[in-house]
Amino acid sequence: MASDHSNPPKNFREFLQHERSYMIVFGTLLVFTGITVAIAQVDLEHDYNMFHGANMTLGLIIATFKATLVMLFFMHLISEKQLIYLVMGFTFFFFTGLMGLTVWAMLDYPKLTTFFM
Amino acid sequence: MRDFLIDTMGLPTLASEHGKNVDYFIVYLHWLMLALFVGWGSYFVWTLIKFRAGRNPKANYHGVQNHASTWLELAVAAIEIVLLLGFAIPLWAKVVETQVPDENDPNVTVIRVTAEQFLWNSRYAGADGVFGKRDYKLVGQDNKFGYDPADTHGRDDIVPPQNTIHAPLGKPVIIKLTSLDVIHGFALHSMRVQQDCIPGMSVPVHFTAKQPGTYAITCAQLCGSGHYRMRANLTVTSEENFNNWILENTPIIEDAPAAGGAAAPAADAFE
Amino acid sequence: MEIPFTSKARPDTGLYNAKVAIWLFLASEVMLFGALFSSYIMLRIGAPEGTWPLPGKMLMTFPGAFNTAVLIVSSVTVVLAWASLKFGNFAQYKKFQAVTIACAFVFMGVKAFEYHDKLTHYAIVKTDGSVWDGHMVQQDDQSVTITIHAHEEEGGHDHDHDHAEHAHDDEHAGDKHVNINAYLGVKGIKGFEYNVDEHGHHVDGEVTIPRSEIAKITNYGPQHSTYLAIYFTLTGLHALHVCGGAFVIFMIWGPLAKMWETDPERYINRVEVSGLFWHFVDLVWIFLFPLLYLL
Amino acid sequence: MQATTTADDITDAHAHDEHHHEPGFWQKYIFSTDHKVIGIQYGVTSLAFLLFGFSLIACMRWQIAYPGQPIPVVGGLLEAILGEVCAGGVMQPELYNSFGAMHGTIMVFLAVVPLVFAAFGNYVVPLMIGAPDMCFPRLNMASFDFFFLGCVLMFTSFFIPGGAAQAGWTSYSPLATSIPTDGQTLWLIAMVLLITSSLLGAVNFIATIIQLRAPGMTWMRLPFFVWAQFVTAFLLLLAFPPLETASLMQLMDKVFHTSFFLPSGLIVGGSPSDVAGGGSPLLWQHLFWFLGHPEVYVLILPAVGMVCEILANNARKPVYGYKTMVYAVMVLGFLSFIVWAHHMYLTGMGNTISAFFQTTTMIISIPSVILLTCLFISLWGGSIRFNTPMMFALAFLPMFGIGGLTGLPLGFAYSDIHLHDTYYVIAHFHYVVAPGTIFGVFAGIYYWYPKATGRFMNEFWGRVHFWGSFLFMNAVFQPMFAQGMAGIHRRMYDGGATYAGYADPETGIVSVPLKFIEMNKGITVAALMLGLVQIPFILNFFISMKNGKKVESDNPWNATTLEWQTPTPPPHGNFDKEIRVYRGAYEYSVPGADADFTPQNEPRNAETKTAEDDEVAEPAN
Ligand code: HEA
Ligand code: HEA
Ligand code: CUA
Ligand SMILES: [Cu+2]
Repeated sequence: MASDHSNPPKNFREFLQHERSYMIVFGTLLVFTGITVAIAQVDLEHDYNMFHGANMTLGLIIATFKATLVMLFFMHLISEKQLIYLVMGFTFFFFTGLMGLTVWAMLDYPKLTTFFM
Repeated sequence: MRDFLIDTMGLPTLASEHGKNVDYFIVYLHWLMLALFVGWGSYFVWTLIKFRAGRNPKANYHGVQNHASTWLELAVAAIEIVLLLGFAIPLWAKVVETQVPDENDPNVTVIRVTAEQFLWNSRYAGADGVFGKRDYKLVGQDNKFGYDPADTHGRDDIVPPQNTIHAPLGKPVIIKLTSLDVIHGFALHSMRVQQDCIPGMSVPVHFTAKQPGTYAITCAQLCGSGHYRMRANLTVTSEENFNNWILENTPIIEDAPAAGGAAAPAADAFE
Repeated sequence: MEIPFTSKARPDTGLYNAKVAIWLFLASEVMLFGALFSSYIMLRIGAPEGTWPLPGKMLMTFPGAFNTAVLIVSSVTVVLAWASLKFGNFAQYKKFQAVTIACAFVFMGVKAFEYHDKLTHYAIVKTDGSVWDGHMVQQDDQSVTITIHAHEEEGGHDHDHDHAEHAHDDEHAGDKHVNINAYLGVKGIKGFEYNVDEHGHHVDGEVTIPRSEIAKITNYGPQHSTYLAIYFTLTGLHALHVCGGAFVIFMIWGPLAKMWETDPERYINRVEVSGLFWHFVDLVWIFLFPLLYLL
Repeated sequence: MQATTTADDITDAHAHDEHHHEPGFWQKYIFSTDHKVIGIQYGVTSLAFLLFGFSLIACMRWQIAYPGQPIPVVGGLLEAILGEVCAGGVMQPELYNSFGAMHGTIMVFLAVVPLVFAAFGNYVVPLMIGAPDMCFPRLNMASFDFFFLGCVLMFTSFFIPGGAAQAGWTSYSPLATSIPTDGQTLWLIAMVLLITSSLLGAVNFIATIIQLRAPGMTWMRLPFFVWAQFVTAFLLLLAFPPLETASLMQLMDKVFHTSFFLPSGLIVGGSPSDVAGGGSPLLWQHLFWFLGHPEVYVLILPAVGMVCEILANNARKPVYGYKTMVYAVMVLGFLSFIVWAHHMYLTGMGNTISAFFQTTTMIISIPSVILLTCLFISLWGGSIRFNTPMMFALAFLPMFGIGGLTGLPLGFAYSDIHLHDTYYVIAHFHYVVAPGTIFGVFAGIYYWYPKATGRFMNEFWGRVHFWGSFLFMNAVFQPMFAQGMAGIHRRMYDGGATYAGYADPETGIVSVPLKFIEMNKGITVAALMLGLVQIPFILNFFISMKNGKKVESDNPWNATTLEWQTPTPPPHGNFDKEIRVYRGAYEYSVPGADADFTPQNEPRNAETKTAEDDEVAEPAN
C-alpha cells in the first residue's frame, strides 16, 4: 500500500517511483502470463517424461501465484484488517470444501458401479 | 422382546436376510430417541409447573449452577459416536463394500433393471451368463437401451415383460440399477433395499430373499406425472420355479441378429 | 438521520462500511465462481472419452492471452488511480481510470470477436456420414456454404482424412473437435472431410452443401458440448462482471465525480471499493485463461 | 487511514432530504429505505405467501386422502382458472406435482426465509443493536425489490400454459429440464432473483451488525437473536451462490440446450434426446444440497433466536450459557457447509465419502442439542409468565426436539436406506419448520407486535390460536412418521393408494397395510382444521391494529434489549436519545436491582463502574 502521502510526488516519474511495488507486481504478472502460455505449448507429461497431469499442475500453480500477487498487493490483503482475513479465511475453507468434497464424492463409488460414458 | 420392539415400529414385512440388521438399527435408535425425548420432556414439564409465575413470583438470577447439562451433552455425543463408529459406518460398509456378492459367482443372480418413465425393465444374462454389450453411443430411436445388436452375448439375454422381476429364494441377488431418462428410485422395502436409478450410471444393490412371495417395488424419486403409479412386482420363488421361469422367457435365437438389427450400421463407426 | 461510518473507519474494526460490504460481496462471488469451477472439474473428470477437447485446441490462445494482459494493465491502472487520489492528484486519477475503462472496452471487444468466431463456426454431418467443419459463409433454404480451413498438422503426422477414428483420436485431432455426442442419432459418421488439392494436401476453400444432404448441423455454441457450455457460462458470467465493474467505475469517474469536491474521503473509498471488485474480476480471469484456453 | 473529515461533517444530500420533508405515501410505504418499513413489507408479503403455500397443500391433501375426487369448494374455481389440469375439479398428476413443487419452494424461499430472516431481521436487528438503520438503506430496498420481483414471477408461473414448475422444490435434473412447461424456466429465473435478493440482504445484515453496533454493544452483549441472524446471514452469503450458479446452469440447459446435468445417451419422452450429453445429474444435486443444508439452518436459527429472547423475557431470568450458545450457533453454521451429501446417500455413494458425511451429520447435531439444552435450563429458577408469545416459544422446544431427533435416523446412511424419500422425511422436516419455525414466527409476531403498532394482540384469541395450532400440527405430522416407517413414499399423487393393501395371493403378505393409507384422511382433516384455527390469528392480527389494548409504555414486556428503548412505534432513525450499552442482553432479576429487569442501556452506578463499562466504541453520532 502506498504508505506515505504527506509529501506527494511532484511528477509522474516520481509517482511511479513511489508506487514501484505495483509496477513490480505488474511486470511479474505479465511475465508469468507469458510463461503460462509458453509452458502450455509443450507436453510436459509425454515429451519431458514428467508426472501425469504435469501441465495442469504447473499451470494452476502459476495461476495461483499470480492470483496471490493480485490479492496481496493490488487488493492490499498484505496489510488488511483482522476481520477481512477472518471472512476470507472462512470463505476459502468453504470453497475448498465445496470443490474437494464434490470431487471426492464423484470419485468414490461402491463396488460394481459402472458408468456408460 | 426384540420382536415386540420391532412390531411396534410398524415396519413392513421383512423378507431379506440382511434386513433384520436394518430393522434392529432403526428400532433401537428410535427407542433411544424416545428415551431422550421423554427424559428432556419430563424435565421440561416439571420446570414449567415448578417455576410458573404464580408459584414462584421471584426469578432466581443464577438459575442452574451445576454442570449436569455438560455431562448430558457429552453423553449424547458419546452415544452418537458409538452408533456411528460401532454400527452405522461398518454396517453401511457391508452394504456397499465388504459383503457385496461376487458378480461372477454362478450362485449369484445378476439382474439389470432399467427404469423408464413410468415402468421398470429387467434383463437377465441368459444361458451364457454374460450380458450384452451396452454403449450409450448406440442409443437410438430403435435402440433405446443401447445394447449392441452385434454382440452375441446379448442375444440370449432374457427380457421378461415390463414391471416383472423374479428372484430365486435364498440365493444372493444383485440388481444393477440405471435409468433411461430421469432419476427414479428403486425402493424395495420388504428387502430393505433402496437406491436411486440415475441415467448414465449403473449402481448395484443386493439382497438374499428369505421368504417367497410377491413384493411391491416403489418408485421413490419424483419422475414426472406417472411417478405415483410406477410400480413393479418382485416375485421370489424357489430356485426351481425361478429356473423354469427363466427358461420360459429365454428368447429363441435365430441365426441373424435379433431385434434392433436395423441399427447395426451405426455401430462400427464408433468402435 | 445519519448512518455512521460511511466514510470514516469504525475504530474497533478499522473499516468503513463499504469496505466491509465489498469484501463480503467478494466472498459470495468466490463461492459463485467456485461452484462453476467445481462444475468444470466434475464435467472434465466425467467427460466421456473423446468429448473434451485437447488442451489448447478449442480456443485461440492469442486473444485469450491478449485479454489477460489487458486485464492486468487495467488492474494496475485501477490501483494507480486510487493511489493518485490519495495524493490528491485528481487529474492523474482521471487519466488512469480512463485507461481502465478503455481496457474494459478492449476486453469486451476481443471477447465479442471470440464469441462471434465460435458462433459462426459450424459442423455439418451429411447424410452419408461425412463431417464438414468450417465457418459459415452463407445459408438459405436450399443450401449452406462454409469455408473449410486446411487442417493444421500436429507433430508432422499426416492424416488419413476419411478415417473415422480420427474424429476422436486424442493424439492427432487437430483444431476440429467432433463431439461425438453431438451427432448421436446420425448413423454412420465417417469423419472429417476437407478440400484436397491435386497433391492430396488440405487447402482452404468453400463448400456448398445442399440442405437435403444435411443430417445435422450445429454451431460451436454452448449446446455443442459440455466444454463449450462451461466455456460460455464461465466467460459469459465473467463478462457480465467486467461490464458491471466498468459501469460502476465509469459512474464514479464521470457522473459522480462531484463528490471529490464535497466529500473527498468518501470518494476515495468508492474508488477503492470499485477497484477491489475490479481486481477480483481480473483474478477470476487469471484462472479462467489457463483452464479454458491452455490446459 | 487518516480521517480528514468526520461523519458529522458529511451531509449526504439524499439523507438530508428525507430528514426534512414529510415523505408521501409512496415514499413512506412503498419505496421506503427505512428498515422497519422494509421489514413490514417483507412480513406482509411473506405471510401472504405462507397462506398461499398452505392453500396449495390443502388442495393436495384432499387429493392424497380422496384420490380422484373433485376438490370441494375450490375444485371448480381451479378448473376455471387453470383449465384441464383440474378437469372436473379433480387434480391431475401434473397439477399435483406443480402444487407440490411450489408448496416447497414458496414455503421455503418465499414465506419462511423472508419472514424469519428478512422481516424480523430487518425490523428488529437494527433496533436491538442500537443502530439508526441498516448500513445500506437503499441496498436494502433493492433487496426487497428483487425479492418482490421473484415472488411475482413465481406466482405468475401458475397461470402460463403448462403451469408452474413440477420437478419438486429440489428441481432435480434431468426431470426439471425434460418437463416441457415454461414454468420450469420461470422457476429458475425467479430463483436467481430471490438469491440475488438474499445475497444483498446478507451483505447488508452482516455489515450492519459489524459496523453499526451502538457504543458499548460488544459482541458478547449482543442479544442471541442478533447472533442467530449474523450466522444466518453468513449461511446465505456463502451457501446461496452455488445454487445461483446451478440455477444459471440449469437455465442454460433449459434455454440453450446445453447438457450440464444431462448425461450422454439420454432418452426424453421415449426418444433419444437431441443434446450433446456428457453432463452429470449428480452435479446438480451437489450444488443444490450445498445450499440445501445450510438453508435448513437458515430456516431454524432465526426462530431459535426469537425463542431465546422471548424465553428469557418471560422466565424473567438470564439465559443459561449465553456464551456456549453463541459458540454453538457458530459451530452449527460452520458445520452446516459440510454435511450436505446426507441428502444423497442413496445416489450410490461409496463407503469413505458416506462415512465422512455421516460423521459430520452426527457432529452437527451436538450444537443443536446444546442450544436446546441451554434454552431448557434457562427456564429453571425462572418466574414463568405464560402469555401467548411464551406459549408458542415453549412449544417450539419439544417440536424442534422431535424434528431434530428424527433427523438422526435419516443421518445414518444405514437407516436412511429404509426411510429415504418416505413420509418419514416429510414428517422430520415439517416438525422442524412448521411446528418449529412457524411457532417461532408466531411467538415473534405476538411479542413484537406491540412495538410495531403500539397495541397488544388479543390474549384470548391468541390462546385459541395456540392450542388449535399445537393440536392440529401434531395431528398432521405425527401420523406421517408411521406412514413413512411403513414405506409410503412422498410426492405420490394418490397418496400411495397404488400400493395399498395389495396382498400376495399365495402368502398373504401385504406390502403396505391399508391402515397406513387410511391415515391420509385423518391427516387431511387435521390439516384443514389447522388452516381454520389460523382465522382467529388473522382476524386478531388486523383487528388489533385498531382495537387492541394500548401499550402503557415503550417497554410493555419489561424487556432488557434495546428495541424497547425506542418510541412506539419507532420513528425513522429509531432512537430519540443517545444509546450507550453497559451490560449484557439478559439482565433479568439482577439481585439488588429495583426492577426485575435492567435494560442494556441503563448506566451502572458510579461505584460499580468497571473498565468494561468504558469499553465503548467510538460515539456513533
Ligand atoms: C429447519 C429445517 C431443518 C433442520 C433444523 C434439520 C435438522 C436436521 N436434519 Fe433435516 N431436513 C430438512 C430440514 C431440516 N433438517 C428438510 C427440509 C429435509 C428434506 C429435504 C427434501 O428432501 O425435500 C431434510 C432432510 C434430512 C435428511 C435427508 C433425508 C432423506 O432425504 O433421506 C437428513 C439426513 O441426514 C436430515 C438430517 C438432519 C439432522 C441430523 C438434523 C440435525 O441438525 C438435528 C439436530 C437436532 C437434534 C438432535 C435435536 C436435539 C433434541 C433434543 C435436545 C431433545 C429435545 C427433547 C424435548 C424437547 C422434550 N434431514
Ligand atoms: C418452510 C417450509 C414448509 C412449511 C412451513 C410447510 C408447511 C406445511 N406443509 Fe409442507 N413441504 C415443504 C416445506 C414446508 N411445508 C417442502 C420443502 C416440501 C417438499 C416439496 C417437494 O416434495 O418438493 C413439503 C411437502 C409437503 C407435503 C408432502 C407432499 C408430497 O410429498 O406430495 C405435505 C403433505 O401433507 C405437506 C404439508 C404441509 C402442511 C400441512 C403444512 C402446514 O404446517 C402449513 C401451516 C400453515 C398455515 C396453516 C398457514 C398459516 C397462515 C398464516 C399464519 C397467514 C397469516 C396471514 C396474515 C396475518 C396476513 N408439505
Ligand atoms: Cu419413476 Cu418416480
Ligand atoms: Cu440436511
